[in-house]
Amino acid sequence: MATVETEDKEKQVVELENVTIRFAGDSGDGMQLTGSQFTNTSAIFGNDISTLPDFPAEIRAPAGSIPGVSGFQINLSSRDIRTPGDEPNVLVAMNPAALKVNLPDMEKGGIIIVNSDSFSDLNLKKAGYERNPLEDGSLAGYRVIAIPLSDLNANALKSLNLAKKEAERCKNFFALGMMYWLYDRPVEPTLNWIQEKFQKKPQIVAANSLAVTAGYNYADTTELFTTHYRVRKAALAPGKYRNITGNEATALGFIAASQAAQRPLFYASYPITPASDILHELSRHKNFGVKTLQAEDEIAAMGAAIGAAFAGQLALTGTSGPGVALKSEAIGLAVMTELPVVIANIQRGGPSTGLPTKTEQSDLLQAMFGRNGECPVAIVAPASPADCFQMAFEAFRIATQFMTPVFYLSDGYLGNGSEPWKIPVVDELPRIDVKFATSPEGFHPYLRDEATLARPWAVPGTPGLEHRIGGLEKQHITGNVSYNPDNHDFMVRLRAEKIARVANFIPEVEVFGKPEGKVLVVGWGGTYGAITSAVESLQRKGRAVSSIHLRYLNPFPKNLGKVLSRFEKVLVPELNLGQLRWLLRARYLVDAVGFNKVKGLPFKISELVKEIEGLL
Amino acid sequence: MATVETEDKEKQVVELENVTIRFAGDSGDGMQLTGSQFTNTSAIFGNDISTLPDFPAEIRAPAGSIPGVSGFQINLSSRDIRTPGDEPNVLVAMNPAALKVNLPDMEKGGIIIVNSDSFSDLNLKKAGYERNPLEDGSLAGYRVIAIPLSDLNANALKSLNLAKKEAERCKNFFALGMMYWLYDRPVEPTLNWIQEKFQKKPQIVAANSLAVTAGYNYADTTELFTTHYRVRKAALAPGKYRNITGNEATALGFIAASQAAQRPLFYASYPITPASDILHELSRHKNFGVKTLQAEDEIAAMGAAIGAAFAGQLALTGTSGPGVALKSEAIGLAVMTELPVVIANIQRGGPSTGLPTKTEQSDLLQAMFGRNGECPVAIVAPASPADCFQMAFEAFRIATQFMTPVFYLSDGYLGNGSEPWKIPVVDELPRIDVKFATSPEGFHPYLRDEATLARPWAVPGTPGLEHRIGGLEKQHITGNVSYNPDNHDFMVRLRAEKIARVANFIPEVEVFGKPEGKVLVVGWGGTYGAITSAVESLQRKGRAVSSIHLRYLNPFPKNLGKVLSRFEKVLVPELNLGQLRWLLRARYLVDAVGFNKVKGLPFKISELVKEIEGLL
Amino acid sequence: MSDNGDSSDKGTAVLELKREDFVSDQETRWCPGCGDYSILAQTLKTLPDLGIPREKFVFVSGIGCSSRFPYYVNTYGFHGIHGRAPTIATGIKAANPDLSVWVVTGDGDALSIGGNHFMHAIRRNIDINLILFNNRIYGLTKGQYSPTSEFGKKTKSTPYGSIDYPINPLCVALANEATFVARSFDVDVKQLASVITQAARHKGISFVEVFQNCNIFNDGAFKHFTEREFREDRTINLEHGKPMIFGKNRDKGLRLDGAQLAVVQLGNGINESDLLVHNAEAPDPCLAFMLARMDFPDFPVPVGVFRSVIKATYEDLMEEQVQESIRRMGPGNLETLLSSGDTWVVN
Amino acid sequence: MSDNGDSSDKGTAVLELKREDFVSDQETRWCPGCGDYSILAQTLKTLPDLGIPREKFVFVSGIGCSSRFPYYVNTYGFHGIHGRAPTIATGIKAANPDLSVWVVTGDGDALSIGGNHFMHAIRRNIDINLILFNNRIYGLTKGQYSPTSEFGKKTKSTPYGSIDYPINPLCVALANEATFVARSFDVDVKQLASVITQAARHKGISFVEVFQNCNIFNDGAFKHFTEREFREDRTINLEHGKPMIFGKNRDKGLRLDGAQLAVVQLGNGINESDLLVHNAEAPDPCLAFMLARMDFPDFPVPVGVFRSVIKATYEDLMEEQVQESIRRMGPGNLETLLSSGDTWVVN
Ligand SMILES: Cc1ncc(C[n+]2csc(CCOP(=O)(O)OP(=O)(O)O)c2C)c(N)n1
Ligand SMILES: Cc1ncc(C[n+]2csc(CCOP(=O)(O)OP(=O)(O)O)c2C)c(N)n1
Ligand code: SF4
Ligand code: SF4
Ligand SMILES: [Mg+2]
Ligand SMILES: [Mg+2]
Repeated sequence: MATVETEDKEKQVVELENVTIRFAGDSGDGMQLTGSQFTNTSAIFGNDISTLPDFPAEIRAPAGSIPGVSGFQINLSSRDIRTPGDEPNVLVAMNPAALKVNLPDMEKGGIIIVNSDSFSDLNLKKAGYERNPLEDGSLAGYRVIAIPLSDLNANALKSLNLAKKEAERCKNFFALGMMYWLYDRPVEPTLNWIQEKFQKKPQIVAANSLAVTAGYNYADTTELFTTHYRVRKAALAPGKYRNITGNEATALGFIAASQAAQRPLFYASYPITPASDILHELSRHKNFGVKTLQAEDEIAAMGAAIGAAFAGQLALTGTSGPGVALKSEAIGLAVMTELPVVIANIQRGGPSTGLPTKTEQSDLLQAMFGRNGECPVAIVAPASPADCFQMAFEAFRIATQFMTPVFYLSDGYLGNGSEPWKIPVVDELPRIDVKFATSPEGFHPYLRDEATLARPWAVPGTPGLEHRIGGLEKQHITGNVSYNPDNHDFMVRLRAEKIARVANFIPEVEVFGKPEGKVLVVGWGGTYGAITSAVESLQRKGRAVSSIHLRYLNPFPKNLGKVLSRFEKVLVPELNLGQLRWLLRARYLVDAVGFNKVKGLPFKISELVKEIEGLL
Repeated sequence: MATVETEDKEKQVVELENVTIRFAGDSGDGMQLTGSQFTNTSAIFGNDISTLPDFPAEIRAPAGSIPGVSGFQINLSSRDIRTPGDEPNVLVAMNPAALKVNLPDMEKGGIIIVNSDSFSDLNLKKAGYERNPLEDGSLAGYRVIAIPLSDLNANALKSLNLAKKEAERCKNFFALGMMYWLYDRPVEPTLNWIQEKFQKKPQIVAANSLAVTAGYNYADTTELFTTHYRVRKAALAPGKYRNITGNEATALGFIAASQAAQRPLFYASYPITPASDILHELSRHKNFGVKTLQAEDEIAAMGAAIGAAFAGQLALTGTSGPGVALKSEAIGLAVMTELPVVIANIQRGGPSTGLPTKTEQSDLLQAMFGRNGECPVAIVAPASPADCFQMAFEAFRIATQFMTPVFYLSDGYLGNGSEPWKIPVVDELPRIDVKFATSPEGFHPYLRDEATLARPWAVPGTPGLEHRIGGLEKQHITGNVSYNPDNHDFMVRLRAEKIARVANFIPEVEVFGKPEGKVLVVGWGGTYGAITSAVESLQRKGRAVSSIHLRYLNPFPKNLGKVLSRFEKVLVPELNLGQLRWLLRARYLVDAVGFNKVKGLPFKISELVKEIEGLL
Repeated sequence: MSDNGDSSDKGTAVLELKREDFVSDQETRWCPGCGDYSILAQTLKTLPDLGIPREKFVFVSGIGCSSRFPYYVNTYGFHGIHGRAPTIATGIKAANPDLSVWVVTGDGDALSIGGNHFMHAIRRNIDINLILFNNRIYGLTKGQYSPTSEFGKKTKSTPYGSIDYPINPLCVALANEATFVARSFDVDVKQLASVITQAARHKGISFVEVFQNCNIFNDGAFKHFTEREFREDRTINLEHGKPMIFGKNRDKGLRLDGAQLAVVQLGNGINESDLLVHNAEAPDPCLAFMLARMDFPDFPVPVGVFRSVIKATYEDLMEEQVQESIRRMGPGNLETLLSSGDTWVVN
Repeated sequence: MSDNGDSSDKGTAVLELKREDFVSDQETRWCPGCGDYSILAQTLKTLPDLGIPREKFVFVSGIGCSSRFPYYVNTYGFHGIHGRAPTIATGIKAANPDLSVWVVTGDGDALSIGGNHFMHAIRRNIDINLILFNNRIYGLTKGQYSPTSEFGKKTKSTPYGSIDYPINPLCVALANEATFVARSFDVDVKQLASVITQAARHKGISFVEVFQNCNIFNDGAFKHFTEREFREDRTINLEHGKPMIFGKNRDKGLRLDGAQLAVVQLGNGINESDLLVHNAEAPDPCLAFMLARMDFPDFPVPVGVFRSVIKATYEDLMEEQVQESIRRMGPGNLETLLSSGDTWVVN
């Protein structure tokens, strides 16, 4: 952390290249809100940012308890960053449980700001503290700033004479205000947001606004803070930006695809963490012709998507791993009927119900093989929250161009995490040209396009194209049911070949770093940021390591084999036990080694650096 | 075919080493019955046999039509054989459609016996014949014996003055009788069978018996047959034998396991071709304490099996590929709760509904990876109809020893095919010792056995062991819900390790032939017979080829890697696009090549020989 | 943005449609004598008269003998997977409300594996015509008992008799407030054709149970009341606005005793005016529920239209929300959407 | 060969059981104020008095806030997967009829993804106590509408209001001839405890719907009839053999007008004898069906035991077939079985 000392009227300002802050408190303390406010303000201010919310387990836990702790981590920087940061430099802990849970992740010597009012015996007990950590010296290794947040906040709001409980609810805004001063950010964006959000509740607007400013002023005046910090704007590529989560970007990507294809989007889904937000988001945009159907279960959602695809819409279903398992029989039907359906899997910790609110990459092989029979589908996976937009768009581009189901593999980390997104210029978006069959002349439901092997999309309502499809094996061209042995063999290979040909219509993979060397790190999905940062830092040190990141998992980019062959060692870091590694080994007979972490958490840059160095 | 001429009173007898006969006719003609009668008689007579029924597509087709043709092929031999035979030497065709469908498979110069009465213009048209093949010389290449079967049969039954339709129904028995004479077999076994089967219908007993003997005598006296054939007893290992289909052997294997474990068998299933017969068979043996539950769907069947396993029974569910797809979420629950459940998948042609009545091996990767998360299960697969007994038994031995779900992968060919089975001596069957936890002393639901890593089986009703399990990640030892990152990583690896350790308790794979050489042929499942026969014939010619057959697919036998490494080339013939090959390549980085046939039909020995020779 | 398109203009001239136009080139593959043939025949007879161009029909099915149906109708068709036809049909209808969507299903397909979708399609009141071929057996898988098989039924899977109590599909439909509920049987072709026509004309979910003989695996399952000689005495055809009379001599009727139905003999004191008059349009489904539970021998087996009421349909409500959003916010503008929320510019 | 085993002898001495014996060591993780707490409390209060040793209880659940229930009861428990609890419970009960098997489920768990299993568990009349925590919302997934949410409900997934018509779980249960059907709500603890006890004592499927307040995502969903001040006026507690009276002053009642229920004011000419007398044991479920459809404001919301009839249970019938086979053929002999059919010997 390059720090530059400068002079300020009475308090000094320290310049930081980047800082990682974690807000932590009780589920009820509004930490997600506080975090995203700080994020937005920093984004608007011009920092590069990356965030990692950490929700408690699905069930609400009792106030003050360990399982009830909710966290939100932000990494802000004046250069471009790709991860929420390995270790928080600053922790804002609203209660003992929050301190207990998050302390182990802290940078040694980091700043810890706690609400001392919450360190009551009861809360300490709930958090499993025998003695008060603020007093027993156990925090000696950190710069602890204990503040009676509740009281200060209550006093600040006296004038409004709210009920105690009401006032208490604002204390997160007080903390936010303090942090704004500490990191030298404007309070206005948040004040505006409060204004808008609570329009109809002037009481609340007043209270929250007051809390923010009070917190800011308190920090400014109190002796507790001797310095504040400044993180300059980052040199991002020119353009219009917004902060966006992966799930938002995913929803927008699908809507953009629908606009580009000029076909309405049809989303059938059954709620499930962490995919539900996509349903919530899409259901708000019906004026784009989007239809959303909350189905009775995942099978029904898949069935409805198949029906909508048959009827000519951009059919989409979204879920997480357990839901995919349920859909798998119906996905087979979509493969046999060769209909364009996108299946979005926002992966979470498995197996079974597993760790529903944690992230994982363990559904890749399920997407590849999780159906009866030889049942190939295309698979794409975004690399970062913002990248979700493009890959969601790609999913439909491929689905419609090849008349095939396509898996879109995101995960909880990507879906809930956020980063600045350079808003694309609409006119520059690729077109998706969907052509429906219209003329009965020589029409056959299973006649194929020579390049893509796609069959025609002939939708009900079109005169003269009446035909019947289904799950039984199809006769080549006519699409009639066929039990002919040779036809079956032919069709099985043809369906495989069709997916293989997708490789002719996707970009080759680009090597980050030299095109050959000692170690090639191969990643996919949400690990992009950590891997690239780790590799970059080693490259800076002149080490012979490069990396590639696969956003197309099936089929693989055409040049993948060649790229792999140019390195002595291939390392595949994954948040699973080695699923991509398995595919690479089988396909290319390359002795890829894995670095596998299955903790429901993303990789840290440091652990990757260490692992890679081990191979160099 | 070594043929020896000998003298007979008026007709000559030709000795054959083996012969392949196919009975073919309309669904209504009782060909399956005729075939199995001929099979039984030959088996009892002492031949080695192997059969291949070929049902029409699930839906009944109109009489006389091509889709309505039903076939049954028998290979009988005086030496030990392993397949139903590549090409029929003899075809019995009850109508034109049967001739049309089966002619292409016939050995050139083979014998074709047809019921000339059925070659009416209408039937010829239904079969798509412009001209009568019996007259247009198109059968010149074969020895055609056209017999007015219907008339002859009707005359023979005159005395009983039955309705014409009634009499006509017996004509398959007339044909059977003829074949008995032609292949020098006794009619008694069939007469006895008729006696038993139709006890309550003396009319039918008389008619069918009369038809059989009449057919026999007709063949004996008519000039049409100048020679008859004899296939001597085969030199099978000493013991008591019966003819058995794979599905029967499967059901018996599960019952035997239940007896060996002294735990009742609980079978929950939803009917599906070709697995339904297992439900039918098991439901007849309730006096073994077997409970069978026809569930509302496959998910319910899996759920009920999980419940029964929790309650301490040998829990089994059976289905085919599409049903496995539906069960996959629940299978994940069984993995997380570590309960012993056997999932029998009698594979059929996929993807989707595919070819429901045809055989295929395309659900191996589904069994391996068809679930969300890292979700390992053990997988076994029988190699022949009779082997189904042992592998079904093994499935439960592993499931209970390791407290894990186990996939049992059979297929339509194994399930419906039959061969002589050396009935095991009950006392020589391995024991399966199931120990329930009983003492609260130091009991923990997820405490593990050191060797197998199995957790205790603590069944409801046991005082003091009350505990709760479920699909959320479990804390090591206590089994409580745990969201701890390190615990999750630990448990994911532990579940994988548990399955890996199964390898310590299964036999190593045996090489058929020399332990090293040029080509190693690797097979699994129902292809055993064809592969072994092909390899054997090449070995006889002194070629450097050996083979192994995997009955344990996950984990692989410990010595597999070493065995593979001792051959220059590895060929993996499969009735899919290369699923086992994929696993071998990924695991051992061996450049295995595939020979893949996806026609809903088993391999022919000849096509394998040709393929292997190509590599030698 | 719905798919209505302009197909209707260039659509097959409706008036000219004949039965033949709806016969596909696929040969029917049911067993000779199967009741399915009759249901197919009556459907083919009905379709031309509905005033709907052929290309707007979609027949969706699950798996089963009955589910082979779409192959034999020369319209758009979808032979789905077991039990899921209602979900596929829901997707089709919701995507394009302009289509006439039919589901053909069996007692196993609809009530065993498909029971949940059956229930939800009904409660959503989506405008689909759902025809259940009830042969009280699994035909395609060669004869296991089904959810509508009588208790104690001996089949391949239940050699000692089934031990689950049968489901009454009409009751389940009514419990889910189905807006159109009817019943017929394969051999009464006139009544069958009329029921199918009424189902087709009803806007909203139309559920029709058709008793269908499987002469291979469950022959004669219904003959005790379907056979000519006693059909009139053992069945009652419910007709809206008509008193509930039945019997060869139209001399028996149904009356309400308290909350119970009773069969009464007309004459000596009891006349038509004492009988219940069938009101298919009653908002309250309770009486229909009572009628649906009647069974031989205590009661005549009821057929005809039990219920026919109007309620906003799922696909219309969905379409309305889309149109309403467009009215209120204007047609979606992608540029605006992408740059909504706090944005900033980097130069 | 059933699992009854001999556990009962060495079983926990039944009589000594106290509430504490059923409290598990897991801390409850529902939101403060959640209605689930009350249902848990009443259940824990009930269990000790059932005369069943603790180790014979099994609580099975699906997924949802409600489905966390088993962790908080110190018996055997199975936290299953979403919607499938009835299938797991069916396996447990069929395998070992000696156990007391309970299913705890939510409105989404039981009626959305689990609707089919719900229906089939009921129609099989397997002896399971199925308690549905109906909060008319998806709690665990943070607030989407459920199958019991009122039409037009605005939720995260339906910002413009839901467009599917709600399911009435009681009607679905009755349509499937449930042998025990009851309803209660979280805040009426006495009535709740009594209903749970009766459900537990009933042999056969016992279905209990409990209105449960989700104070986070659907607060006050039931307060218009559950709140003290007008509870008596807006609900009616069905008691077997008692006339259907309700109201603070016990001055209102239910009467049958034709096939319709009507609320009448007692007094001036109308007295108790004119009112319906509740018969929970009526073989015919039609009246129960009518009662189940009553809703505020036209009618009081009915609670209590709607139906309680006796019918052979699935697990007993299954066990009987096993015993009967043993009686008829003798206990299975493996040797005989393996060598059945035509055999031959090779020496
Ligand atoms: C997922 C799945 N499970 C099981 C089957 C096997 N199967 C096909 S049709 C059928 C039931 C047929 O009965 P029904 O629905 O009554 O139709 P019917 O044949 O009697 O007309 C079954 C169990 C299947 N095709 N798919
Ligand atoms: C297969 C599957 N689909 C979806 C989910 C997500 N999910 C968990 S609980 C739930 C619904 C909960 O609602 P309800 O059953 O009413 O229980 P409540 O939380 O309201 O008590 C959903 C959709 C899941 N866990 N598994
Ligand atoms: S099996 Fe039965 S239902 Fe199926 S086609 Fe034949 S007769 Fe019809
Ligand atoms: S979300 Fe609702 S149902 Fe779930 S625990 Fe909280 S209050 Fe109860
Ligand atoms: Mg049926
Ligand atoms: Mg709920």
